[in-house]
Amino acid sequence: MLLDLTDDQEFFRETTARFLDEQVPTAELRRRRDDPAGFDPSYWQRGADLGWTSLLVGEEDGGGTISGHGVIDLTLVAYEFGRHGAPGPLVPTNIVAAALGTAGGEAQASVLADLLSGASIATWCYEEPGRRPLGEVSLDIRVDGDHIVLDGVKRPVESAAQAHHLLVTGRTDGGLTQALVPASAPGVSVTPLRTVDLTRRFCSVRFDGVRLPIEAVIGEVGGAAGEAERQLELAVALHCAETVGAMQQGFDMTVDWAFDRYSFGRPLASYQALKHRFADMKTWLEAGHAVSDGAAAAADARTADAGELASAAKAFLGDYGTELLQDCVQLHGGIGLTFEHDLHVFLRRVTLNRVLFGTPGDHRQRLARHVELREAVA
Amino acid sequence: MLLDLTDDQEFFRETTARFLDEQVPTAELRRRRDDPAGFDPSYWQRGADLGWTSLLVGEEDGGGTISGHGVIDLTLVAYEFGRHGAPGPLVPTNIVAAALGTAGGEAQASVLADLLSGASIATWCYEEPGRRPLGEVSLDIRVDGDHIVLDGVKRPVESAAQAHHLLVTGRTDGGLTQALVPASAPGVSVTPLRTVDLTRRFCSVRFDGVRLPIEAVIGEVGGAAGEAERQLELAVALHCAETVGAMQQGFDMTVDWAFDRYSFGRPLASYQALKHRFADMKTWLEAGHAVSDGAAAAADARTADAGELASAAKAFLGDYGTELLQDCVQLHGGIGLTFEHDLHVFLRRVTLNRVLFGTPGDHRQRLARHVELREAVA
Amino acid sequence: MTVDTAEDVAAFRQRARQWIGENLRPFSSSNTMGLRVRTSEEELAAVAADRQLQRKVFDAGFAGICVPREYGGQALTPAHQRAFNEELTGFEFASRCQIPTMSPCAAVLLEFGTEEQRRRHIPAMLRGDEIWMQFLSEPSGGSDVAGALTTAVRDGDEWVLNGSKVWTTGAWWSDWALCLARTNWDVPKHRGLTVFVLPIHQPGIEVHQIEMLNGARDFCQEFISDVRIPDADRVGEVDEGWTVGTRWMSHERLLFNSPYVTYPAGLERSLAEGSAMQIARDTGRLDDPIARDRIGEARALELVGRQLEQRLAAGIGSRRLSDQAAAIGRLYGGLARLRTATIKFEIAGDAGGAWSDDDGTAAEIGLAFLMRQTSCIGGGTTEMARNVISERVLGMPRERTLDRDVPFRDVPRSPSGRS
Amino acid sequence: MTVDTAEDVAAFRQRARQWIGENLRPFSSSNTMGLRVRTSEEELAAVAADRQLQRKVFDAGFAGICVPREYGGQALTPAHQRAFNEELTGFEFASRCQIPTMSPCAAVLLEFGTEEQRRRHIPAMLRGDEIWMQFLSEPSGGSDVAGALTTAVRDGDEWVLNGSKVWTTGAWWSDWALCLARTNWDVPKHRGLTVFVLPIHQPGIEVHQIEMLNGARDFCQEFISDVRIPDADRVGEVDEGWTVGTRWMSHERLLFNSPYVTYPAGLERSLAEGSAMQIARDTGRLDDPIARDRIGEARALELVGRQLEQRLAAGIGSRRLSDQAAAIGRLYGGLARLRTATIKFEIAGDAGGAWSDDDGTAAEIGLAFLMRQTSCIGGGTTEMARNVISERVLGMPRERTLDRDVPFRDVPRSPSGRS
Repeated sequence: MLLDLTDDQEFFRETTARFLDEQVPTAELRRRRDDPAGFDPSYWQRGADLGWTSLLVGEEDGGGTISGHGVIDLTLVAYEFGRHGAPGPLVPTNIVAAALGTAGGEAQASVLADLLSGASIATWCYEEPGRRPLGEVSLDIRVDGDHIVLDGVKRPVESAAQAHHLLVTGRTDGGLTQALVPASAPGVSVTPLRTVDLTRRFCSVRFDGVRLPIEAVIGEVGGAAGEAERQLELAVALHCAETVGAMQQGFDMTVDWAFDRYSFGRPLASYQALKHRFADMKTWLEAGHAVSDGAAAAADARTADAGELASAAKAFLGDYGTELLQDCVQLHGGIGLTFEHDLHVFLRRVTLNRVLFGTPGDHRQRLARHVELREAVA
Repeated sequence: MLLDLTDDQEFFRETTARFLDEQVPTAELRRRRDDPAGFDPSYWQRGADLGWTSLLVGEEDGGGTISGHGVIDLTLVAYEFGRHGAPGPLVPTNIVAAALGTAGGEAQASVLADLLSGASIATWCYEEPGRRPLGEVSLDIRVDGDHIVLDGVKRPVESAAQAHHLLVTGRTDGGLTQALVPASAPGVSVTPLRTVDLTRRFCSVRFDGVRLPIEAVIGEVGGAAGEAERQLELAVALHCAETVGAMQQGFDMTVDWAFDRYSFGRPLASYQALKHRFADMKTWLEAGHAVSDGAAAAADARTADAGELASAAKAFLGDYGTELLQDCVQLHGGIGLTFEHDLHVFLRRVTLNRVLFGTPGDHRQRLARHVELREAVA
Repeated sequence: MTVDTAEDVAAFRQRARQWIGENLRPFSSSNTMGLRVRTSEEELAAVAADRQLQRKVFDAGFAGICVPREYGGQALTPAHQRAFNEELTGFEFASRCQIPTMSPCAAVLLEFGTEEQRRRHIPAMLRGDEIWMQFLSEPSGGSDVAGALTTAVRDGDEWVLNGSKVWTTGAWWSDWALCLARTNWDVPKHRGLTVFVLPIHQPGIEVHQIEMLNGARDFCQEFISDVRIPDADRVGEVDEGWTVGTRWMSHERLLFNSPYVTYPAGLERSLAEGSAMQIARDTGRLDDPIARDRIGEARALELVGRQLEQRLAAGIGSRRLSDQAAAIGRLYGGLARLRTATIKFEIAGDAGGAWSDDDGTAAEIGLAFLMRQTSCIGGGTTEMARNVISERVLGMPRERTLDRDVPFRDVPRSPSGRS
Repeated sequence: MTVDTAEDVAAFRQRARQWIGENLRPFSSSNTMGLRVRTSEEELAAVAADRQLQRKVFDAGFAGICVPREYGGQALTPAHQRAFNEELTGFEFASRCQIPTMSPCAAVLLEFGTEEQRRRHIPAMLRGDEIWMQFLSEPSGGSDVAGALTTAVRDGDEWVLNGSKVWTTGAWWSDWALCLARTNWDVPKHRGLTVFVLPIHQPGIEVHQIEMLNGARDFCQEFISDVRIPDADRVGEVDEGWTVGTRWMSHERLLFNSPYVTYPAGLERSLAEGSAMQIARDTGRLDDPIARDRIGEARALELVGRQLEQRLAAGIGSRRLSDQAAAIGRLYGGLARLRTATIKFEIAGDAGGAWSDDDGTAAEIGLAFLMRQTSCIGGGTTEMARNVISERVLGMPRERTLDRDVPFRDVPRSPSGRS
C-alpha cells in the first residue's frame, strides 16, 4: 500500500478497516465456512454505503473517487479485504460496474445503479476450463438477428451463485464480445466449485444456448478485446492489493509471534537463521507493496505499461505471496496449520488469488511477449 | 563417493589422489591457463599406468577393473579429478575405449591398445550446436559402397585438438551409426571454443565430406542407438562423480574458512544463519554423493533404471553443484572471486559439467518421459 | 527360545505369506489412519476394526515379532519383522495399533519399565486392547520438548499432574499415555523431568480434538487437572526423565523402521496422492514443456531421496556416519516433499485453487498445498534438523541457550505468558 | 550566491543540454570503468581521457554542481545535479573521477576536513587532477570494517602507518586515498580509529593489482610499510574515526544518488549485457516456453525492483521509512541480479559453458555466471543487509558480538592468524 496517502484516503481506508474489524473478525469467517454466500446482503450493502462499489464509475453515473484516482482508492479497500480475509464480491462487482460505466447502454443504467447502491451484485465470467494462454476465450457469442446466443463454460467465477448479473466475455467470429446476462436467464446453470478459500465462493457457469436481446451487448460486438484486457488489468491490480494485505497481516502476526515465543530460553526473534528469513520476507513484502501500487497507478492512469506492470505484479506476488505465508506457517509450527489459528485465512487468500486471472506462469509468458515486442521495436 | 570402498579401491583412489596432488596442484592449473592442451602427454601416460584408461575394457582386450565393477572404479578417479580440478581427457578417452572394447573390430585393436597405454587419446563427438532434445543427432553418415561419408558439426567436444581419434555418432537414414575417425582425416577441422573452465579444452569439430573405409564403423550401421545411450549414461555418471568431487573440495574449504575466519569477534561458523546454510549444503552434498554412486552402480550393472538414474543425478547435481559452489563463494566474500583463490577451479568444473551431455533441464525432460512411459504401463 | 533355534527367516516368510494371503484383505486407504478426513463415527468404526485386526494377527502368532515371549511376543529378529512387513505389502494392517503404541511406547517400557508395567501393558498392546499415545509436546514447547511445563508433584505414594499436552494423534479414541512431566523446577531443565504412564480417559483429563485447516481431526490436545498417578506408574527414576526421554525420541525417529512396528513395506511411497504426471494429464498439460520440466524435477527429487536414504542407512549402520546424520535425511525429505507439493499445485493451475469433483487428481491438490509445511514441521522441524547437522555433524559452535545452567524456574519465558 | 538567487533548474537544464550536445560525444561502454576487461595500457589511456574530460566539464562550469564555490564548485542544489545527470543520458562522462573521488571522499572532506584540506584537494578533484580511493576494507575484515588492523602510531607531528587495505578499485592509477586506521588498541574497536588522507604513490606503499577470476584487474590491494603522514593530513579527531566512518559509509551507500556525483541517469539499467531475450534468440530458444518463462521472470524482477527503489526512496525521503530500510533495496537488488545472471546462463544452454565468438550474446555469459555472487558481496554483503533489516528495521535482538566492550587487542581473532 502507498506510504503516503492523502488524509481523505487514509480516512476512507480506516473506515473500511474498522467496519471489517467489526463485521468480519476471523471468528466470524470461521463461523461462515459452510455459508453458501459467505456474507449477508446487509453487509455488502453497508460496504457499498462506505463507497466500495462506486470508485470505478464516473460521477455522472452515480460513482466517484476519493482522490481523483479511483483505481488507487479501490486498492485501499482491496488491501483491507486482504488484511481481514474479508468476504464479498469486491473485485467482480467493481469490474462489472467499471465496464457498465464505460460502455454500458441505457439498458444497463438501472443495473449499474443497483450495483452502486449494493442492492444487487454482479460478477465477471472470463476464465474458462482447460489449459490455454491467458486471455484466449472460446465461449461462443453468436448474433442471430436482433438477438445474441451464448454457448460455453466459464470457471472459476466468483460469487456466481449470488450474482444477479453476469458480464460474459465471449468470442464472435474473430473478435471478443461482452454481454450482460441476467443470472436468471434460461440456459444459465451455475455449479459451485470447491476452493481453498474460506470466505469467497466460486462456481462453474454453463451457458447453453442462452438467448438475449442484442441490447445485452456491452460495447461493440467483436470489438471488446480492449475492454476485456482493461478489466483483466483491474482484476489483477485488485487481487494483488488484496494479496499484499494478506501478506502484511500474516507477516505482522508472525513478527509478533517471534518476539513472544521463547525457545531454549530465548525469543525466536533472537535466532539469526530466523532473523534472516524475516529479512527476506520483509523484502518480499515491501517489493510486493511497491509493485502492487505501481500496477494500480498504471491502471488508474491507463499508461502504456499498465498491462506489463500488472503481469509483473501478479508474477511476483503470486509466487512470493504464497511463499511468505507458507514461511509464516513454518515459523509458527504446528499451530499455524490448525483451523482455530488465523494464519490460514491469509494463506488461503493468497493461494487462491495466485491462480485467479492467470497463474504466475501465465503472466511470465505475457511478460516475455512484452519484452519481445519491445525489443523488436528497439 | 561410496562410504565403504574395498581396500583395493581405497588404495587405487589414494594412489590417484597422491599423483594429482603432486602433478596438478592448483598453482599448476593456474600456470597452464593458456596451455593449448592443459596437460602434458607424460602426465596422461603416467595416469594410464595408474589404470585411468583400462577400467571399462575387458581383460581380453588389455583392460581390467579393480573391484569387478569397472564403472564404479572409474568414478573414483573421476571423483579425484573433480576434487583436484585435474586436466586430461578422462571422460572421453574412457568412453571411446569402452565403445571399442564392446564393438570395435580388428581394425581398431591397435587404437584401443594405444588408448589403454596412454600413448594416444581419443574423444567422443556427440553433442551438436543448436537447441534440440538431448540425444537427437543430425550429423550425416552416408554409406557409399565400401566407404562412409560424414558431414556435420559436433560441439562441444572435449580435447578434440589433442585427440588422435574421434568417435563420431551420426545418423544414417533412420538409425544411428558410430565411426572412429582419425583426427588427421581430410575434411576434419577443429576450432577451439572458449569455456568457463581453466583446465579442460573443448572444440567445435566440423566434418566436411569426410570419407573413410566402412571398417571405420563401430558396431552396426544404423544400429548404434543403444551404444550411444550407453555412452551417454557413462559420460553423465563420470561427470557427476567429478562434480561431487569438486563440491566436496569446495565445501571442505569453506567449512575450514568458517571456523578460521572471525567477524565481530566470533568465527563465521558460530553464526546461525550461516550454520543453517552449511546444513543445507551438507545435505545437497550427501544427496549428490548418493545419487552419483547410484547412477554409477546402475550403469555398471546395466540395470533397467540406469538411464533414469543418470538423468536424476545430472538434473540434481547440475543445479545443486553450482548452487553449492556459488554459496561457497558467497561465504568467502570477495576473495572467493579472485583468480589467486582456489575456489573458482571447482566452481568452473561444476559449471561446465552442468551443461555437458545435457543440461539439468534436458534431463528433467527425459525424466518426465520415463515417468510417462512407466505410468502408461502401470 | 534363542535366535539360534528360532525359525529361519525364509521359513518364517513362507509361513507369513501363506497366512496373510489366506486371512487378510487387500490394503485400502479408506480405513488407514491419517489418510483421509473422516467423521467421528467413521473413525471410531475404523479404530474398532483395527483392534479386531490386531487381535487376529496376535492370535495367529505374528504380533510383537521382536517382543520377548514373556510379554506376549514372538522373540524373533528384526529380519523376521522385515520379512513380515514385505509380505504384508498390499494387505490390510492395524494402522492404529502400531505407532506410537509399539514404538516408542512399548519400546520405552521394554527398556525402562518395571516388570509389572511390562507384563500388564505389552500383551494388552499386542492384543489390540490398549492403544497408546505420547504425552510429550506441549503448547508452549515447540521444538523444545525438554522444556515441558506439565508438572507432577509428589503426594505420598502418588503424584498429582497438572498441565497440557498437544499433537497427540487420536488421543480421543486411545487408552493409555506415556507422559513426560516436570518434577523439579529448581534444577536445570534436563534434570527435573520424570516419565509416567496413565490412562487417558479419566476425570481430570479433558481431550480436545484439534481441527487442522484441511478439516482433519486426528490431533488432540489434553488439559490435565489434578490427575493422580500411583508411584508404581512411574517409568525410570525420579528427575531422570531425560534419560528415558532421549531414548524415547530415538525410538520415535525410527518410525516404520522400528523392529516393533508392523507396517507394509513400501506403503509410504505408494500412498502419494495423484502423481505430478497424473495431474498434468487431468489438467491437459501433458504436452506442456514447463509441466514436464516440473514432473522431471519431482522425479529427480524422489530418486535422489531414495539413494540418500540408502546411503545414510548404510553409513550409520557401518559407523562411517554418526547417528546424527539422520538429520540430513530428515531435512532432505522435508524439503523434497514440500517442493513436490508445490510442483503439483503449480501443475494443477487454477484447478489448484478452485475445483470440481470432475477434476480427477487435480481436485484437492490445493488443500495439500495449504498443508505443505507439514513435511517441514511434523516429527521435528527442518530448523532443528539444520541445527543438528551444523552442530552435531559438522561440529560448528552450539547455539547459545539461556536455559542450560540455571534452575528451570529462572529460564526466560515469553512476556505474554503464552509460552 | 545563495539558493534564492541561483539559476533555476529549468534554465540550468537548458544550458546543460546545449553544452552537452555541443561538446560531448555519445556514451560508449568501451571507455567506461569496470565494464570490460582491459589491458593496462588501455586502462591508463582511459584514465587520461577521463581526466581530460573532467577538466572540460570543470572549465565549462558543470563540475561540482553541489560543491561550494570556494572549493571550485557551482553551489547549486541536488535538483540541478539531477537535471544535469538526466541531460547527460546517452553521453560520455568521466567515470573514473566520480566514485569514490567525489563521494564518499570529497563528501567526507566537506563534512570533516580542515579548511586547508578542502582547499587543497576538492578543486583538484573537480579538475580531474586528483583521483581518490578508499582505504577502508582490509584482508582480515570482511563485513567488519570497524575491525581495521592497519595501525597508525603517533611520532611527534607525524603518524606512522603499517598494514594492508584491499578492494580499492583502480588504486594503481589513482592519486590519493582516504584511510581508516587504528590509533588505539586499548579501547573497544569503535573508539580507537582515526581517518587520514595520504598520497597512494609513495615509497612504503606497494600497490598490487588483484586479478579476478574473469580476468578483470580493477581491484587492488595495498601493502603499507612505515608510511609517514603529517598530522595535518588527519581528518577529524584522534580516535574519533568511527564518527567520520559512519558518515563515510553513509555517503558510500548513496552511490550514483549522491549530489556530488555526475552520472548519466538510467545508465546502470541500460548497461546490462545481452538481455535474456537476446540470448534466447541467439541460441534458438525464442519459442521455448521454458526460456520464455525465465525471460518473464527476469522482467518481473526488473520491474518490481524499479518500483521498490521508488518506494524506498520516497519512504525514506518522507521519513515514513527509516534510513536503514535502504538495506531492503540492497538485498532485493543483490538477489534479483543474481537470479537474472542465473537465468541468462540457463537460457544459454551449453553455450553458457563453451562458446565461440559467433554465439552472439550467449558468448561469455558463462563468465558472468561465475562472477554471479558479486551482486551479493560487493558494497556490503546480503548477509549484512539481512542483519540490518532484521535488527534495525524490524527491531529484532542484535547478534551477540564479542568485540564491543573489550579493548580491541583482546577481541577473539582467527586461530590461524589469517584474520
